[in-house]
Amino acid sequence: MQSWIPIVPESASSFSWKVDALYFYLSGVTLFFTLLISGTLIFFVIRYRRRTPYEIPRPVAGSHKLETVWTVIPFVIAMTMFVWGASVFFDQYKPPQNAIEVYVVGKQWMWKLQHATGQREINELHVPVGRKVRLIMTSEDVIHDFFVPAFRTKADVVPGRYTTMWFEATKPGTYHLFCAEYCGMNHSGMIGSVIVMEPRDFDNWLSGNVGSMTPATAGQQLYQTLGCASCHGGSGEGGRGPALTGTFGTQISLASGGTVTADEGYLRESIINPQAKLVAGFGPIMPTFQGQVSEDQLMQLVAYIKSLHGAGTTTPAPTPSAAASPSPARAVASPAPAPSIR
Amino acid sequence: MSEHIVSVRVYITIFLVLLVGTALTVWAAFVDFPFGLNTIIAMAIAVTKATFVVLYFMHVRYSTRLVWVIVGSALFWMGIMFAFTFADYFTRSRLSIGT
Amino acid sequence: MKPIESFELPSPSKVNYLNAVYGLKSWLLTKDHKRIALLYLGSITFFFFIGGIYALMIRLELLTPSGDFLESTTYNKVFTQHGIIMIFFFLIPSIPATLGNFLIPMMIGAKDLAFPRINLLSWYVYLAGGIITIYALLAGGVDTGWTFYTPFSTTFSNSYVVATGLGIFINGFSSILTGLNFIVTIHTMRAPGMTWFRMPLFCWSHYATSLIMILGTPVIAITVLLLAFERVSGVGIFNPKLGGDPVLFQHMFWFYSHPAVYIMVLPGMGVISELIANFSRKNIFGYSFVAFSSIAIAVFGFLVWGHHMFVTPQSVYAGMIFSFLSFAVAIPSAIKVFNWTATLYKSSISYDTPMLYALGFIGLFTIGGMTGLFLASLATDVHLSDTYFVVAHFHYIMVGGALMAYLGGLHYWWPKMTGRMYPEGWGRFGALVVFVGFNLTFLPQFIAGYIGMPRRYHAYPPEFQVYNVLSTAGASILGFGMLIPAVYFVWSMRYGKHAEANPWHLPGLEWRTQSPPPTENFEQTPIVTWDAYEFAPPEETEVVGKFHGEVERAS
Amino acid sequence: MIESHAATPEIHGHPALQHHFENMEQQREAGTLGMWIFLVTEIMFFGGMFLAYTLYRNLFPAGFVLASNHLDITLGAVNTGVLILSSFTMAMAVYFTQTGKLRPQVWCLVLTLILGLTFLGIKAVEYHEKYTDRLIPGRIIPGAHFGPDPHAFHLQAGAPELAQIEMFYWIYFAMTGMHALHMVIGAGLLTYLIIFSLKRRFDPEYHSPVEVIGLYWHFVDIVWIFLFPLLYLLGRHLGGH
Ligand code: HEA
Ligand code: HEA
Ligand code: HEC
Ligand code: CUA
Ligand SMILES: [Cu+2]
Repeated sequence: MQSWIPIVPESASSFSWKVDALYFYLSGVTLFFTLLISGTLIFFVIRYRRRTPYEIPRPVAGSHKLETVWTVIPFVIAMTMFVWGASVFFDQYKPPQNAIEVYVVGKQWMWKLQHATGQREINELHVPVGRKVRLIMTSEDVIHDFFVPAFRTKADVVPGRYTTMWFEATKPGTYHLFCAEYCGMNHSGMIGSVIVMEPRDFDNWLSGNVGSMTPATAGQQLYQTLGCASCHGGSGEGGRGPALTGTFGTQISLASGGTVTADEGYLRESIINPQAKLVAGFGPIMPTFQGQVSEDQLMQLVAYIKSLHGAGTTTPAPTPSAAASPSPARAVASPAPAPSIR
Repeated sequence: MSEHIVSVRVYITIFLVLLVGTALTVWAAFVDFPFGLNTIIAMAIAVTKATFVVLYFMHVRYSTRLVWVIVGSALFWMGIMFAFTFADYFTRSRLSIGT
Repeated sequence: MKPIESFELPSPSKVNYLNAVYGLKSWLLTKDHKRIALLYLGSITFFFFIGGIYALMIRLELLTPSGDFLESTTYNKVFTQHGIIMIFFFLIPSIPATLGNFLIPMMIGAKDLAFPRINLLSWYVYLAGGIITIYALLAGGVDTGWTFYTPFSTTFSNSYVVATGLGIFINGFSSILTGLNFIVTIHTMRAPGMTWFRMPLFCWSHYATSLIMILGTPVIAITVLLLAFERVSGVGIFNPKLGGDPVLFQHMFWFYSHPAVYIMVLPGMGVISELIANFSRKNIFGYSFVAFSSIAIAVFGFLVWGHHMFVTPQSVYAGMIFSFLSFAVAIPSAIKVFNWTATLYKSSISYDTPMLYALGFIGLFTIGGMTGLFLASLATDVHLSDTYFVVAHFHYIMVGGALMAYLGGLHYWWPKMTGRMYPEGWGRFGALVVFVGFNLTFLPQFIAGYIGMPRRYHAYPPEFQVYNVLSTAGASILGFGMLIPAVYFVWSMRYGKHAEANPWHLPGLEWRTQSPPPTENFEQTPIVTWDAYEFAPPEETEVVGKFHGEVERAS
Repeated sequence: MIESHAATPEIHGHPALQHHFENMEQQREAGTLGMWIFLVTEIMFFGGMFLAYTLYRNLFPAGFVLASNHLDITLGAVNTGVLILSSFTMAMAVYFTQTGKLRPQVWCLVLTLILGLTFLGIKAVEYHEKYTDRLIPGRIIPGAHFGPDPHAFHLQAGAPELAQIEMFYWIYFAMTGMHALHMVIGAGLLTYLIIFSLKRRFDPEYHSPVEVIGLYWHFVDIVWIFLFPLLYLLGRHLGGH
């Protein structure tokens, strides 16, 4: 992509500069200590070279003062690295508000992506500049890893569970998408690109690519055909099973005591392995749907349940995922906080 | 270091204690203790039994400090393995959602 | 107190451990730790060259961006087998099983290790593990990466995972037996007067290494065993499709494999302590700090394994703990580096080959260790994990560090082991070539990794090519550099100059017996009255002009 | 060869003293220490399986309770008793060696061996039951893949707990299998002790092999002391059979 020889990767996300800053700090410290030590070594080696075959230098006793100095100083420096690294990481992992959601399924050896608005892509991901994008990812087979060097972020994509990551692209362009966890024969071919577009172009792209149903709608159909409605009500209002409307993002009290946050991972588990965390007040009657639904379909069910927000929930409304809105184009064009229309 | 010869009386006592412990743990398993105490009770009995075996049958009670350290460190390292692994499992997914 | 008096140079006897008994059987059934060390030396070198040939294949493939030299399946097998052979069959046993085996009894004044038969057994176990692994490689190879991540290794790979796992499982016992032997030997077999704080630091670092071998290796054993069973039976303890958790495998794997990296480097650190002190004729600065930092590394090394899992679904909080502790474990390493450097102050430094390797070690280990901090730091690891930055990090420590220490140690003790000198000029030349080749190979990989080149890639986007070309060029120089010592070591066994008992004029116990030593190491059990690295006190030297252990027999 | 024994004049001439040790005391100390360190590796080895057990018991409480209630508690308890008794006889064997009473010593060893074999026999009966109930996990045994009658667990066909039950039995077989393997090795070691005792190799001064193998045997006993409640007992109070 670049004609010159790159020594820093392209920088195209809201936190890539933060990672770079830390990286340069670390490089600086490394350079300093490497030079300090090799410089001292070279100096000593020359200065104190053996001059006569039988010379014996005077032995030294150690020095507790020096030992303390070179224990404490590196420790303090190391702690700056730790705190800095951890705080950037924490930012990077705290899930964002009002993000566009994209569902990602990795399989040997391709990436299948679906936007909340229904567009499907393979090995390509189109995203707008200046919007937070949250990926909800799982794998159909082995562990993969979604890695975009230009965004300085990666996360494993693990079968049997959801992992998430997010980023906010800052610069239009086409960037590498790599699979960074070894996954078998064609691991190095499991690559693609992330295409960052100006919001307007992105809207165009979205409207030019409708076609498939949104995951939530597809999930709704599944919900009916799989018979979830028989227990959870025709539109998730509840029945023999708990109401699903407005569940997403709330705290669920469990029969075993304790609570759990109803995130995507929990919803997924509730469908695949309902007995693992029983909702308080209900018996273990829900059958497992393991093996009956594919990862894609599970994501659709989850998307549907997420889209059910009830009127009377007490907790703040969960992520206003774009899926809830009828018109895909409108949903994206009207981001809730300060839209970045340039 | 001359070694200590444990008397037969001690061996027999320990043997009986172990048998009683086994009976006790079987009995306790069928009692429904409150607060999920069953697991703790079962483990407490097992640990007690194991301690008796280690101290008397295996003569640790009469052994050098080094043997104590070895036994202790084995348990300590197994503790590390458990503690850090569960530190992961029990704090998973706290951050996984924005509300 | 005149320590010199307690010592006399041995009579120059023609009988030594090499020629005391003859015949193949006398080698294959030997219980002499020195002969077992040589058996290990031979077999480990064999595995190193196999691993090295795989390395050259990797580098050749990566010369061009497209995957043209090897099939992707072949490439995957090549790097996997490179990793497995180098780690389990070369680096982990390298220094302990050869130099450690040879020297520990001698350094503490014992006649042998505590369990000579177990020592021999450990070599056979190693061999059995090696043969099974070689069988797996010949039968079709294994392609899981040396980390065997599930569920790829359990259900998806159709290569020889079970056989390889079995090989590693068996090999683990050899490691355990060696560690057990060292610990017991150091505890119970020290010569009169050889207190803990008079032991050479080489022994301390091997003691620490043995702790890790004892406490860690069983866990990898059970882990690969479960993995193999799972593959055979189809039950899912690690397989999410069947209810298991693949991340549990990673926890169990790294519980051993992180501490294992210290199995690889601690013995090297022990060698470096010897080299630095002895070739500068100075007692180690802060002896007790260097000694205890080995133990600290062994202990804290068990608390950081999760830093290999920052980008997995491991809990963010666990990630923070592991990150914090990873920084903490860097401190004892830092203490060592600083103390080695300080030792050279006002010393008398010779430029013999072992010293060149030692100086190389310190520089390269510093770079390797400091880049470990990039990876221990959460935010940067997210970007750098599974890229060539990691590859460069660990090669800097394992090749630039541990391997250099091993080579340095081999040169240093070569006269003692074989009774012959290696050619000094060639030695220095080889060290230089290796140093240059090494840096050219792996320095570019840091940048390649930072700009995003993922590891375990058989083909890559063209913008990474520059760095790969440099790296391949470096690897050829490195490969050539490795051949130099290989050739002259073999040559010297026959044609080398005969070595004196104490060619370097040093005070250590191993130099106070003939070269090569007699079967039971010493003619009589030594009584130790001096500290490690205690060159003759200056007043005395000025008068006598000689060192401990160098006093003429009759004096 | 260099004869080094001459260098240490106060050497005992005990025939069992190996050449590289100074005296019997040092040799015995090394042996005991070695065995203890070996036991440390054993603890870590079993520790890995205990870790997996604990994790999955937490993840799948329901299936684990069903599965564990299905184990035969009587056989388990009897086996615990057998093993404890064998530990006792082993301890007595060490005692008689230390005190030089060699006839009872051999008898104790023989008893220990018999008890160990009894344990293995009972275990085999249990394993066979599992085999007939098709509870052997996975497809290890051709023609008898895992597939128990769900009603035996009060479950419907295809109930999700079946997978968890399979997981339990996998861990059960891994742990008890490893334990049984250790018993078999222990039986081999006992046989060695018996043969050499009959040859009068051991005496109060040289009893280290008996002691060291005793340590091993007690350790195997301890593992079972934990396996029994963990596998057979936990969750009984929740009902079941
Ligand atoms: C001998 C081998 C060895 C050694 C000793 C080390 C030592 C260290 N390693 Fe390394 N590491 C590996 C071998 C090794 N490593 C391997 C093989 C892998 C990849 C495995 C795989 O996935 O295949 C790996 C991967 C790896 C990762 C995971 C990367 C990833 O996959 O995402 C991390 C993360 O924290 C890490 C960190 C460290 C740290 C902090 C040290 C520390 O111990 C280093 C301490 C040393 C120093 C810090 C230098 C000396 C100090 C100074 C000069 C003073 C200045 C110091 C300060 C200011 C603090 N290593
Ligand atoms: C002790 C450990 C050790 C050692 C010594 C080495 C040594 C080398 N390694 Fe190794 N390497 C690993 C451990 C080690 N490696 C591990 C654990 C991995 C990860 C595997 C995985 O991902 O699963 C890895 C991965 C790895 C990769 C990344 C592969 C990938 O991710 O796709 C690369 C790429 O350059 C590489 C290169 C080299 C090179 C050039 C050497 C050189 O230093 C080798 C030098 C030695 C020789 C060259 C041999 C001696 C000379 C000859 C045999 C002469 C040959 C004859 C002729 C030239 C005719 N290694
Ligand atoms: C036989 C009745 C039944 C059917 C059919 C059923 N469920 Fe349930 N479901 C329940 C019961 C009862 C619970 C509460 C107990 C529990 O957590 O298992 C529940 C819980 C849930 C929960 C957790 C809800 C919360 O508030 O925490 C989700 C999500 C869910 N079901 C989704 C589904 C989906 C999706 C389907 C169809 C594919 C489905 N269920 C089919 C009975 C049913
Ligand atoms: Cu998918 Cu690598
Ligand atoms: Cu590590």
